[in-house]
Amino acid sequence: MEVLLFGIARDIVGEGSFRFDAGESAPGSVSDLKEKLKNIFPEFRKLSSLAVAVNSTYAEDGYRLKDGDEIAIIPPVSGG
Amino acid sequence: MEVLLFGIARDIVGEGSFRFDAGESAPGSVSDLKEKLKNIFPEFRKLSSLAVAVNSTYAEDGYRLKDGDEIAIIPPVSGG
Amino acid sequence: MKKETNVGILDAIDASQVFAELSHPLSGGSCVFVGTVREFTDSEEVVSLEFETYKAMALKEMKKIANEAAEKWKLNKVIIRHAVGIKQVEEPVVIVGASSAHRDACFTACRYLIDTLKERVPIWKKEVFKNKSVWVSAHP
Amino acid sequence: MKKETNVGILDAIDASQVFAELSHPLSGGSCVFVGTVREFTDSEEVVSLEFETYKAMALKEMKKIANEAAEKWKLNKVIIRHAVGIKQVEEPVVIVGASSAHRDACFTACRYLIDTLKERVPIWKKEVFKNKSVWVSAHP
Repeated sequence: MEVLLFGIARDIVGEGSFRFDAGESAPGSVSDLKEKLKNIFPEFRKLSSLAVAVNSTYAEDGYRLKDGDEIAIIPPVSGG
Repeated sequence: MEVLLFGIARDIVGEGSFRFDAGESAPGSVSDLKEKLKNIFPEFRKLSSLAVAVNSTYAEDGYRLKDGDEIAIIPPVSGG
Repeated sequence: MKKETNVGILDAIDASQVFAELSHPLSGGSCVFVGTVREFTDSEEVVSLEFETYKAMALKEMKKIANEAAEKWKLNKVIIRHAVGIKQVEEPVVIVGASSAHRDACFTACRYLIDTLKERVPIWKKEVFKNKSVWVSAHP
Repeated sequence: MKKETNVGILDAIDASQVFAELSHPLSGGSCVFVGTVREFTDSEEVVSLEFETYKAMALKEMKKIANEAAEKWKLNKVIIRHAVGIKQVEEPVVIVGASSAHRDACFTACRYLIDTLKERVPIWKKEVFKNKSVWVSAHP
């Protein structure tokens, strides 16, 4: 499972995307994804907020991630 | 004493200005001017409002008109 | 007052440069309102609008309004311009705008500029319909 | 929905045609906000801003916001555009605007467009100062 990274999320990880191996370690839901990411990269815990987009739409914590979903980490936005 | 006329005020009088002869008939104050104008041209009584400018600034009713003042009738404005 | 204010009575309104004119290194944003001729008034088709003004007084009032806005809010630049003459549907007739460090100020000021212009600046608009013409707001 | 909405992510913002684009025979006015790069943030001198976006999602969110505005108020046209890349002081980075029959609607909608864009559209701004750079709003 690949996760797209932007802004400070990309800086924290050091790359534009992050791959979870299939199987046990792959997150099952949006909240699971956030928690796993914070455990691997504790810097995510310091952000003002952390959202996840699935197929280019904001996704609720309870959303079950499916094969083929385009998943992106959305750190605090600051357009305008 | 000459009075400048704009918009519907000019249409009511039929000219761009109106002259009061010097002496008794000349209005002494802004309120006097409005009253005299309404008596000569009753159509002015039908307007939503009627203001007077002296030297290109809105003038209070009590203002005493002086020689050399530039006087203008300001019917309801409708810019924008 | 050090704010830059710019007012004018013109034959035509050119909106293409207004944001460049309002640009300022200490501004984070500019808000501009442009008023245009609408095709219908109370479902009657408008052929054109005719604007006339008492120019010396109009410029004086516009300058006052620009200065009032610059005193009420933290603005870096203010523009108020109005057109006179005959205007067709969709043509711009008035442009007001302000730039400021934060957007609250320029939005609020921009609204103040157009509202106050409509209340006080000696400009008169005649709506020309197919079979009649009317001085707007003249009668109750 | 029949309203015309136009959204975009661009390398540069051109504000010169926005009022022509918002023009509509049934509109009495248009309100436009342009956001520009400010020289100082909390009295620190800004060298430049860098914007990046998740483009597919940003366009989708901008379209949603434009449609929401057109449902909330009677608008004839809506525009939302944001720039990406490196921007210098005074350069425009965002433009939002609406046109409507009466000015209340376009003013309120324009404010909604920029406020909601700042809340929801996935665009990230990095402020580059002389000795450091900061992702804006990233940390509390």
